[in-house]
Amino acid sequence: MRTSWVNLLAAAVAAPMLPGLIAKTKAAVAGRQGPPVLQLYYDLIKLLRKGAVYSRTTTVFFSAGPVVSMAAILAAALFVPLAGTASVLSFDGDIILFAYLFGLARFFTVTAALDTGSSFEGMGAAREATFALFAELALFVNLVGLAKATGTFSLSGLSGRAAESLGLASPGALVLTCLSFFVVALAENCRVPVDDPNTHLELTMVHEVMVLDHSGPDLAFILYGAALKLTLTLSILAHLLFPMDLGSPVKESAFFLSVLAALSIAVGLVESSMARLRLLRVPRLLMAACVLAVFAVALQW
Amino acid sequence: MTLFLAALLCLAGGGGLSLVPGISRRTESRLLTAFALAGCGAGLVSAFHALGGGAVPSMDIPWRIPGGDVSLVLDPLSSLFLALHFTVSGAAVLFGYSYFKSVEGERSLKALHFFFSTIILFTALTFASGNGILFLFSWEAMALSSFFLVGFEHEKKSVRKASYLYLVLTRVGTLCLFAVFLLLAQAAGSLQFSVIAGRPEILRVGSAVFLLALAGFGVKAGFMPFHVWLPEAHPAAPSPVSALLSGVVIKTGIYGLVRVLSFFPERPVWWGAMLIGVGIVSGILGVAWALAQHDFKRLLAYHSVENIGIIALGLGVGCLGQSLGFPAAALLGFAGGLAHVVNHGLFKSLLFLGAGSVLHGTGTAEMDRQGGLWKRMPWTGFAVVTGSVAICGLPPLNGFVSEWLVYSGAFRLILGGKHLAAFLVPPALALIGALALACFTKAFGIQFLGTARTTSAAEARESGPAMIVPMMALAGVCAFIGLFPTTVFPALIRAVGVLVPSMDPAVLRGSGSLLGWVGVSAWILIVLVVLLALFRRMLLRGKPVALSSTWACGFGAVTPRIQYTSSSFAQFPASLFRSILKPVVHALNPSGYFPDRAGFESHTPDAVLDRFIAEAGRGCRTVVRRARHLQHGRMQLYLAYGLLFLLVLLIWKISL
Amino acid sequence: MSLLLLVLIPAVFAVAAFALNDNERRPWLIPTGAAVHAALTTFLLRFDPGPALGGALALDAQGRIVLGLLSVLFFGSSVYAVGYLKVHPERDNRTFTACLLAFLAATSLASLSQHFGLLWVAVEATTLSAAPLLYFKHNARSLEATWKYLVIGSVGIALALLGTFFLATAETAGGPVTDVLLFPAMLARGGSLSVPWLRIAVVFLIVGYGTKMGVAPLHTWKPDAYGEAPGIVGAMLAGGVTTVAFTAILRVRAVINAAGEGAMADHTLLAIGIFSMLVAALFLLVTRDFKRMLAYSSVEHMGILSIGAALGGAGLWAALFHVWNNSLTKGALFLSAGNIRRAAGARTVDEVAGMAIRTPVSARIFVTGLLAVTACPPFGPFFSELRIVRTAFATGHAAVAAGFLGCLLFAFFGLTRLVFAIVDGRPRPAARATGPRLRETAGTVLPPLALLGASLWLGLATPSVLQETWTAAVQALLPTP
Amino acid sequence: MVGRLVELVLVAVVLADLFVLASPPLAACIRAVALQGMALGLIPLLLHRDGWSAHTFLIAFGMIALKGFLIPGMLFKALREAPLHREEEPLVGFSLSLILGGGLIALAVALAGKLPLPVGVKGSLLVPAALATVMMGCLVIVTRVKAMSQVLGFLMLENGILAFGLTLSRELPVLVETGVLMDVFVGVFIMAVVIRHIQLEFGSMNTRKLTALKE
Repeated sequence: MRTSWVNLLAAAVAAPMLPGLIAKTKAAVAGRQGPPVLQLYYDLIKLLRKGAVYSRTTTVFFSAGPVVSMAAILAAALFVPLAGTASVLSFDGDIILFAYLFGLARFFTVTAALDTGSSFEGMGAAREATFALFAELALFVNLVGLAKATGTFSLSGLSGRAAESLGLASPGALVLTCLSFFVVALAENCRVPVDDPNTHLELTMVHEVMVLDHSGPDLAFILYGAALKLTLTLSILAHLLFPMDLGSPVKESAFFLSVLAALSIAVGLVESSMARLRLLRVPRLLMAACVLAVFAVALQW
Repeated sequence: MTLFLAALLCLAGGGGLSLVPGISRRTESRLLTAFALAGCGAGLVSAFHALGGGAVPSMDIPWRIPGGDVSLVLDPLSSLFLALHFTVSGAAVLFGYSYFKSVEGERSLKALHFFFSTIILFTALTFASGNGILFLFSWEAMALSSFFLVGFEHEKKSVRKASYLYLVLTRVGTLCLFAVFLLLAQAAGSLQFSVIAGRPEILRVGSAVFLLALAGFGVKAGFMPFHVWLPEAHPAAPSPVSALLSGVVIKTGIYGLVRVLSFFPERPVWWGAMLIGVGIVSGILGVAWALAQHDFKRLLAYHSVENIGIIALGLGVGCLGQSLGFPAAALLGFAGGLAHVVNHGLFKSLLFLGAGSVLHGTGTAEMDRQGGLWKRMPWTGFAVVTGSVAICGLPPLNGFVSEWLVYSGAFRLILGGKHLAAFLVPPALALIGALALACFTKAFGIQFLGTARTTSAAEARESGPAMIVPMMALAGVCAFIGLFPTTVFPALIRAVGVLVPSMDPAVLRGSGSLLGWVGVSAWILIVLVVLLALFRRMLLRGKPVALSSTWACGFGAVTPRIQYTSSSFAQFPASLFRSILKPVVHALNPSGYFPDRAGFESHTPDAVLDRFIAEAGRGCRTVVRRARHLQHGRMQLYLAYGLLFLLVLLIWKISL
Repeated sequence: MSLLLLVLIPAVFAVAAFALNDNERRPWLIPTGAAVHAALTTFLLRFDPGPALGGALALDAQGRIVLGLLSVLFFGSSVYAVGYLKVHPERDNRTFTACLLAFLAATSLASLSQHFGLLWVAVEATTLSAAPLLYFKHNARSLEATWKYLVIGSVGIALALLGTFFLATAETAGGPVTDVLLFPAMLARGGSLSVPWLRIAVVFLIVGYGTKMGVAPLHTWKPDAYGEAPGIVGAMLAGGVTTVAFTAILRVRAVINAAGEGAMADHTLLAIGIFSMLVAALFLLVTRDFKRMLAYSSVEHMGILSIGAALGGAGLWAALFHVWNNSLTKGALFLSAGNIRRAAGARTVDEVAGMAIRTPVSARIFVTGLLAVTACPPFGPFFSELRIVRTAFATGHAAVAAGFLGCLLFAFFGLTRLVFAIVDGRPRPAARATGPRLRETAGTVLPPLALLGASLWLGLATPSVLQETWTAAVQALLPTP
Repeated sequence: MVGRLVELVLVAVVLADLFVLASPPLAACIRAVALQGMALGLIPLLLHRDGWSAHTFLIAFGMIALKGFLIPGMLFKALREAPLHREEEPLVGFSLSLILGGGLIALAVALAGKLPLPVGVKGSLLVPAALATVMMGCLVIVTRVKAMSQVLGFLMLENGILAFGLTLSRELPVLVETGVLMDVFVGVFIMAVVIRHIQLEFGSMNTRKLTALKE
């Protein structure tokens, strides 16, 4: 229990490093030096110290968006196993809660975007909501398959045992599941090829355009929430890929961190190697993830 | 039981009062509200008593009709529905008290008052009846009351159409139910529920009964493809009536189905699978259509279809769990289905009351004509956002609790066995949830956030306290169930006990403690939100906070018309379901260098109604047109018919 | 002999009406005659008189059912008649009044007849006394309706006469007997009747009386007659004539049942019943005239009665129950439809709308009556039809039950389609301009209300006296060994 | 001998049927039907020659008076208003109806041969003639266009039925027989009145004009 809390705290502190790692990878591939890995920390500190600017159109929902979504992600963090130890909280059915907490975060992000009355932000909101349809679907098909393979449906049990039970029973299914989950993770975290966090054209943005009007601490909450979410999803993926029972906590932590770093680099590589998909192609990509997951379930039948 | 009878008496008294001529409209509505509230209060107490584990009260008065005793039974299942019913009715009555004041001019409200009382009365009687004939009797009386309520503003053609569609479809259902109960009566030898329940003989007619019940009750509940009346009737009805219809009346279909299921000591596996299939279709298509609507009440109506689908999923998981021998799955599935009945009843009536309040404040339910209402009507906005979060099944409100139960039941099934239907449930629920989220962020955001699109929205008035109090009460109950799910769990289990007579206490305890964790998580979430909000306030203290205009990429002349509308919001997600939804688009594309006018308009009619029912109607009309030539007015041929008939009979019966 | 008074009193009143030369006061003879008749009926139902005319007239259980019903229906309508004739002071009501009273005499005779020949005479007399009533409006349409009613009805009833003769032949074929065509004697004789003749007789009698009842395809006169008749005449035809004809068929059925050939009549009645319901359902979807609609609805209910009667004991009981329900609700519907039609000045859905605003009470009665007639609880028809379906299931006629329910559904479509189109909405400006604005009076509104109330009462608390009488009648018609 | 006489009378009855089938002038048809009625009135007297009772006389007299004089009188009165006294193109032509009539006679004879008739009437022409008259009456009603023809058809039908009833005349009470005759009389009386009104209202007796009431 205590290690769980320690791990959670560590993950919360380390979370902003992952986006930095991705950015560094991309810069390296592009032959640039890029911003430092800790850049997000600097940004966050700067933003938290600043005041804020609000649109006259906005209401309490505008400021509620970052608060509630960050709270939801923090609450979700309680259920995620980190570095081989069980999560802080765990019970049968927490996977549903986990997914729905992300849903809650999405609800408030979208309403905050609509609160500005800007058509760009409305557009982003509509896109976000649409992509979520397929991401959720793919996520749950994966969960069904994993639950069947591991015989449990708590997040800890599921990700803790997946690598062994599924990997032994049907390595193909494991590969498919992880692949599918990786695509879902990209979509949930608004990465290329679903969304490009670095774009500067409002028309093509998805997530970024929704938070255009946020500033100061609100923006800090959003950025931090996004980083934490990335960390959480990647750590679940890490647990799916490799069994984390290595005996000593130190070994486990080290291995876990290296897997997490490797995954971030992989994300960075994906981002550097391909462009954002056309908007209408994104649902197709996510449907493909669904199909992979269905295939994985079928392999276990 | 006495209290329940007192409740019925109060309601009947209120209804009877509206028949007395010469009472002024104001006095009448005051008295009616008082009577109905008293009735709902008394009924609520009696329902809670039975739910709380008290003895099951029942009453039997012989009636003059053979086979049709007046037999009332308040078992936990009935009480669960009754508790919901009286809660929602009480709220709707109170809301209606000031809502109907605005009905145009000096129009008499007698019919409204009368049928409002009777619908509450007969719905209660439907839930409480322990005899087939009494059930059909109160069922039909309830259906007729709701028909007259839906058609209250019958001067409007659309209202007439909607109420007629409702009448016809409900009749289809009732006739199926005739067959259901008579088949059961024939097999069991009685129409008394207590006699039918558990009889092994009824299995002989089981499949026919199940299919007929699914159709008959499905019409009322709104299973696809019997849902077509919902999106027509709900917008047509006055909002408190819609709240009652969607919150309670469609639940009578679920109640009936559950009641009929409970008669069978064992059920074939395919029943559960079929329920799951129905649930998936209703759930996904219901919400997909909802997404494409621009009328708030129509949107809510389609959401009822969706939620009924979720309830069916729960019941299907329960049935499947029981048939396949997974008691935990059965328990969770049934509990989830029934919990969702209650929860949907609460948040949907809350949303309809909210819609009524918006309609009352702005004069339209068209979402694209609203905007920025939060600033003018914060209480209504609060009600609608609470309902929206709840209906999307998001924590920490009640919708999540019931969906979680259904999910858990489905996962238990998946862990245990390999029935395909069970594997479909979680992904379907996830898709439904995500679509609902898209839909309600749209519904809430477009109406309440941003800036007003029309002057009516800009000048909207917040409703009075008599309308706000019931909404807040319902919102409170939604939050309560979400935050303290374990308090309702025992009642739920007692209701499930009607379906699953013997439950393993270990399974019970396990499920109860899991539900406890759901409640704890909700609290953690609340605490985190409060802490972060305080943190944010601390950060901003003493910092410069400026007001400015929304960023519009540097464009200065922003008008409210530029805002994203509900159609534009829904266009992208709905376009993915194009092939099913078949939206009708009227586009006037801009042309030339200096385009003059441009426009875009889309609406999504009900495909089932348009393509199947209307088509069938057309076919029917052709037959009818041919048939009319048979009654051609020439008497000689009429006589020839008769003589020919005589000849046929002679040949048939005498064979000369 | 007191039984004969039941026939003679209305006949005397009829003669008096014919003789009286006061167009304004004459209508009062109708309720007076009806009241005297009703009082006498009550008395006779209470203290059973012996048979009269050598057993040709007697008050058996079935007779009690019909007589009681006719009394209620006629008394209710007679009050309406006064109100109705008051709004048409320009028309000479001598024939109308006399014929209405003669009609009462004829139906009373029909309900008392124990002799098939006399029964035929009585039923034919009802046909004939109703014909001038149909022509009360004295226009081309009512003339056409009267003509069709008269000819089709007469041909039909002539076939019934032939059937009656066949019935007599069935008795005498084996050798000369006494008490020919006397109902109790025939029941007792049962097995010794000549079966081939009996079968032919049954076919002819069913077709003949079926024409009066208006089962399909012998119903063709019905929409015309009901459509053109004044509301009260419609009520009399739909509530009285059909009942009398139906009970005549029941007697025939009892005879053939006694001869051990009941199945043949049952099959015929079942086929006729289903066919009637089908045709009625179809034409309810066709018609656009709300008075013709009532006619088709009547055809449907005749089908229901036939099916009930064909299903044996419990079905017959339900059919007798339904006879009451049908007559009372139809009465209420015709009377209120008459009011609506008068106020609207038109009768098709294309011309009439918004009658809830113009004739609020009648419109409400009409709608409620519609609900009653389409078997919505808590009105009587709901319970009787439910019982018929239940019997169908119980006797293994699941297909019949399914067809029955299907027809009910389509009939419901048709009926509600028209009724709500007429009642709801806003009144048409054209109709408002041309139609005479006739106000609803107590005399034209209370009678249908009372009939509707009676139907409601039948549903909520069927009097045990009636239930016992139905049971007795079923016992008498279909004695269970 | 008596049997022969009855047979002759019955042949006249059937001939009257055929006459109505074949001839367009309405007045002649009325006369034919009147003769038919009178012929029928004679039958009871001839059949029950062994014991003429008051009953037999009453029936015979009633039928002859009614069918031979009263009813034709009323019909002629109704006919007086009409300018045209001929049947117009019927739905089935005159010659064809005559042929059909022949067929119906054959059918009636065949049917009567199959029926298990009471001993007394077996082999006599009474039943075939009655059946043939009934069927031809129906044929007239169904195929003719003029309202008057329909009344005549109805009368033929009635005559046929009464002819059959004569086989039973001893078993039926007087009351019933009088009632039957009364009903026939009143029925035709009302029909005659209605025909007159039709003539006045539509200017013709052609029932093709009576098709306003339909769906």
